[in-house]
Amino acid sequence: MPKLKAHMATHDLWLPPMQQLLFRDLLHAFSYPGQVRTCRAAEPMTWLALLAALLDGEVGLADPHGMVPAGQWPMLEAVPSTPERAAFIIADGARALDFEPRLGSLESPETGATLLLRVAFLGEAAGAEHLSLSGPGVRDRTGLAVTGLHPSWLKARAGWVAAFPLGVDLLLCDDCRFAALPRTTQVQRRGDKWDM
Amino acid sequence: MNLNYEFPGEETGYAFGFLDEYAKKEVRRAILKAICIPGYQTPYASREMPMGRGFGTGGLQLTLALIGPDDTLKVIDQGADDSVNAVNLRQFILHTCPGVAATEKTEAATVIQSRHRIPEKPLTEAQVLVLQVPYPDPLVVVESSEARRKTMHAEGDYSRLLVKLYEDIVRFDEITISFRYPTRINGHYVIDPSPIPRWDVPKLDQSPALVLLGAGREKKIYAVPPYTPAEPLVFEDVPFRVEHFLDGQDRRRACVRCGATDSYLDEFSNDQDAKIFQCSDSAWCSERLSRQRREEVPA
Amino acid sequence: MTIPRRNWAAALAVLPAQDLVSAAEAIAATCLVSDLVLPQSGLALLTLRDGAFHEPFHLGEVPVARAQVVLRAPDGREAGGGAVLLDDRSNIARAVAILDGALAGRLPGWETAAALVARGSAARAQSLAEYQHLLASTRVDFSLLGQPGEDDDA
Amino acid sequence: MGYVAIKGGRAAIDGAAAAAEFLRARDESGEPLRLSAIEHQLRLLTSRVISEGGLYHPRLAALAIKQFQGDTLEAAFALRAYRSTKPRLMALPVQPSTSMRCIRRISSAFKDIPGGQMIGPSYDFALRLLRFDLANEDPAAFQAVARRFLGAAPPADLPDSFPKVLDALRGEGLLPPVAASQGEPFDITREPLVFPVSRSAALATMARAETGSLLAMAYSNMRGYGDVHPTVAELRVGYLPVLVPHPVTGEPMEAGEVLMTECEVVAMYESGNPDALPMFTLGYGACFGHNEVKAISMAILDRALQKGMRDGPENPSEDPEFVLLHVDGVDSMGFASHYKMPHYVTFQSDLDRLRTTQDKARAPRTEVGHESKL
Repeated sequence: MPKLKAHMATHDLWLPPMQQLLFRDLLHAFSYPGQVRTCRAAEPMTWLALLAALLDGEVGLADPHGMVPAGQWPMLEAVPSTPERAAFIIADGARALDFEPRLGSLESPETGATLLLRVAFLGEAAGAEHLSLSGPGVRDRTGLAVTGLHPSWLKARAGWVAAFPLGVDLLLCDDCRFAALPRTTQVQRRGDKWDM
Repeated sequence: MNLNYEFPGEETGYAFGFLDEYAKKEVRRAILKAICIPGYQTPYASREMPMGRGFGTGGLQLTLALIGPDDTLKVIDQGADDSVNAVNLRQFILHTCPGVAATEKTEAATVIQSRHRIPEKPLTEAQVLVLQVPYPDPLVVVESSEARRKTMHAEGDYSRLLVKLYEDIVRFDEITISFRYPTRINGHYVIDPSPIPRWDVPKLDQSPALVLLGAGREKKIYAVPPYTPAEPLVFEDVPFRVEHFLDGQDRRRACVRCGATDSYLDEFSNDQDAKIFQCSDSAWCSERLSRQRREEVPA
Repeated sequence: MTIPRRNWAAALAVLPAQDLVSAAEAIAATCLVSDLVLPQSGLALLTLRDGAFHEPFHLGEVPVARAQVVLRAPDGREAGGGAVLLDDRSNIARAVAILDGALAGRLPGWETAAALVARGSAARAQSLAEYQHLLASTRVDFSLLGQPGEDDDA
Repeated sequence: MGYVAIKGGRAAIDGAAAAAEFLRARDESGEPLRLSAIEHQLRLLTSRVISEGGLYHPRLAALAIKQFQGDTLEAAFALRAYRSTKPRLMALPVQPSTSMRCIRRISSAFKDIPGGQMIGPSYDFALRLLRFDLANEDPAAFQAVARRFLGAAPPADLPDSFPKVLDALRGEGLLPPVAASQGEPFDITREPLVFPVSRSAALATMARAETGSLLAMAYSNMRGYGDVHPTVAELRVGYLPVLVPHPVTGEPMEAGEVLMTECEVVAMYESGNPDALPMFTLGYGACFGHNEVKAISMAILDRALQKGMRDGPENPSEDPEFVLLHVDGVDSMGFASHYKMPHYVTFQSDLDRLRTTQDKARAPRTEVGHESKL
């Protein structure tokens, strides 16, 4: 077999070695909903590093809140799209929801969108909203504290994921960490009247 | 080609993980959707690998899409690390993924690729199990059209599969499905758990480790996420049974090598043409054996 | 130069790799060569329109190598050169791009490039003549066959 | 009956490769095959491999043929595996196949097609009598063949390309109009086939299908499991110049040329819509290299699948899923081969079920009592 090209060891989020590491963290995050992972790329826009690991010219990305710097679009290679049509959406979780992502179809539920939401902080903090999670990937029940997420998102999500297998898969990102809420995760907000 | 064509020199080399990065990204996106929709057969554009369709190309693409230089890899076929196909796949992965370490110890591996078995030793959250799948769709026995099967899965309509199981019971007083036992994931999709024996099916239920299944020829990826219910399809009055390995006197057979009576066994014939049995999971067997030898050494 | 630029790359591509690379190196010794895009090799889908309904479809993949350069002569003149080849050798694409640029801008060394294009063109013309020979020598003359009825193989 | 343990696999694999290599090198001539000899002297074999591999690289195909000792399925497979490692570099503009530089062009619909019929390199009318003079061919005579052919050829006053026979028929209003949808064609190298699929997906799948598989499916239709009854409007073989925008000028430039085969068939009109004028129906086949049986089979299947997609399949060859999922050589040969691999675990499980059901058959309706641990 021919010789291998030298394996590049680098922390550049646009190069394959870092994208492999980021993917493994994404894999873990989606496998264990609510577990907070630290982003290994030295990139304050955690969501950008995650998009870099996932996107190429084959998929559409919607950026309704104008978060992706113009110079990064060619690097992402993704096709600019609308939130109603895109496979991936990046949005500002501090703002109120103002679009309807695609939920997929019964025959092809994988076409339901992946929604990345930037939030202020993941983890215990004053004023944090405490979510109680259960479902696949969660042993019994787990908690997730999030700050800076407009209540409209979780309210809408409950509707999006109500008819499995349809749904939207969420990634919450702060400046250095992220956590996933796949469509199968049942989310209860502490303080709600139906809380346990 | 024109007369003066020569092959390029260094451009014929292969990159880390063999697949080009776009192929890996597509597999990675499909994996994440497969986890989000437990048991759903996510379509992907399976690439041709340098080994035959059916030799584990689906599992291989999963492994290559997720593995990195920090990983420790275990590859087994029929439970054994040194079976020809396992050796072949391991050599290929190690060759195309410099930095990856190989192990035979189940507990030392971060990524385990397997054909036909799930290791006997319970897996952990630090591990990913990749299973090679020849037929991803359990409905194929009752419906040959993929388009119609897709609709049946979408509607959760497994009635014809249940009828098939029922006919077995009427005819044989027993469900005759030996391996590839249809298993319902998280109460919705029914999967073909790959040709693992029934013995291994309970290991899927509430597994701490992520289980990824890849069908290269059929171009599907599906997943059993960690801590997710996985229930073999059964009727209330006919329980699901794993392989029993009982001899004529209803005694559980033991491995001739390590003496285990709690592992899946391979059947052999010895020189006298008598049946003997040995653990199918070679790492499990060897570990038991070396532990016994240590204990035998007088202190 | 009577050979149009659209045919230069195909003409050059049939020549021995060493001839192209040394000619390009000689040009790069006098002109400053900068790569506008990294010379690359990979694949491209070959898309045709089908003959029945003129619907586009992919026939398969072809190897492609491409390069694009800017040449700057010692006297300050600049010329752009580029090449896309059905080939998997990016170094050949780069050499052809350099020759293309030198010839288009009449930069130092362009005479070598012109001679190579002429040589390659002659080889190409030979191939095209062979295709025509294959046709001309097997042309069916129906005025000689002259069967009235339509035969049927059923 | 005994079961063999699978130990020491590594040594066996290395030994197997060396054993196959030994048989390849046992050739008494002592001369390794040269790739250019395979590419030219076995040009139709090379053609099969480039089209079934889906990658136009005759030299790599020749290498694969040499390495896999003439197995077309394995050689095509090696090309596919090679392409998995290569990035998609660019998109090429849609090429008009009318610009093909033909080396062969025939029609069974009309004698007098515009531009004329040229049989080109063909065995169609050759007697299948073995030529024993090739057995010990004299190199000097071999080298003289090309000189003699080119020297004896009549003056060539032919155009570079030829009009399509179908376009003439269409001008007369005998054919359905060209497709209204000109959307992005389906990319089978990037997207899995999820049915129903578009016609462009079907064409791309068949263009890299295994020749024998396509032929078998098409033959079933010709014989009676179908109703295509085609007439070959045109069959052509030739070199298609591939034009791309010049990176500097943006004007079209020739990047190279690709040998391909193309076939259009006309079939009898269908009743269909009573309000519409009856028209002939059409089928199209094309592939890399020189492979006429493949192009004709594909054209017949294209026509059969159009009917199946529109009215529902009445025969296997009209069923898109049946045809398109079973004609890929890499998929089908891989799966057939995989049955050679160890299936010890599953066979053990089979034994367990058989013995259990046998026990039950011997002692009907009594509880055997092998409860699972669950």
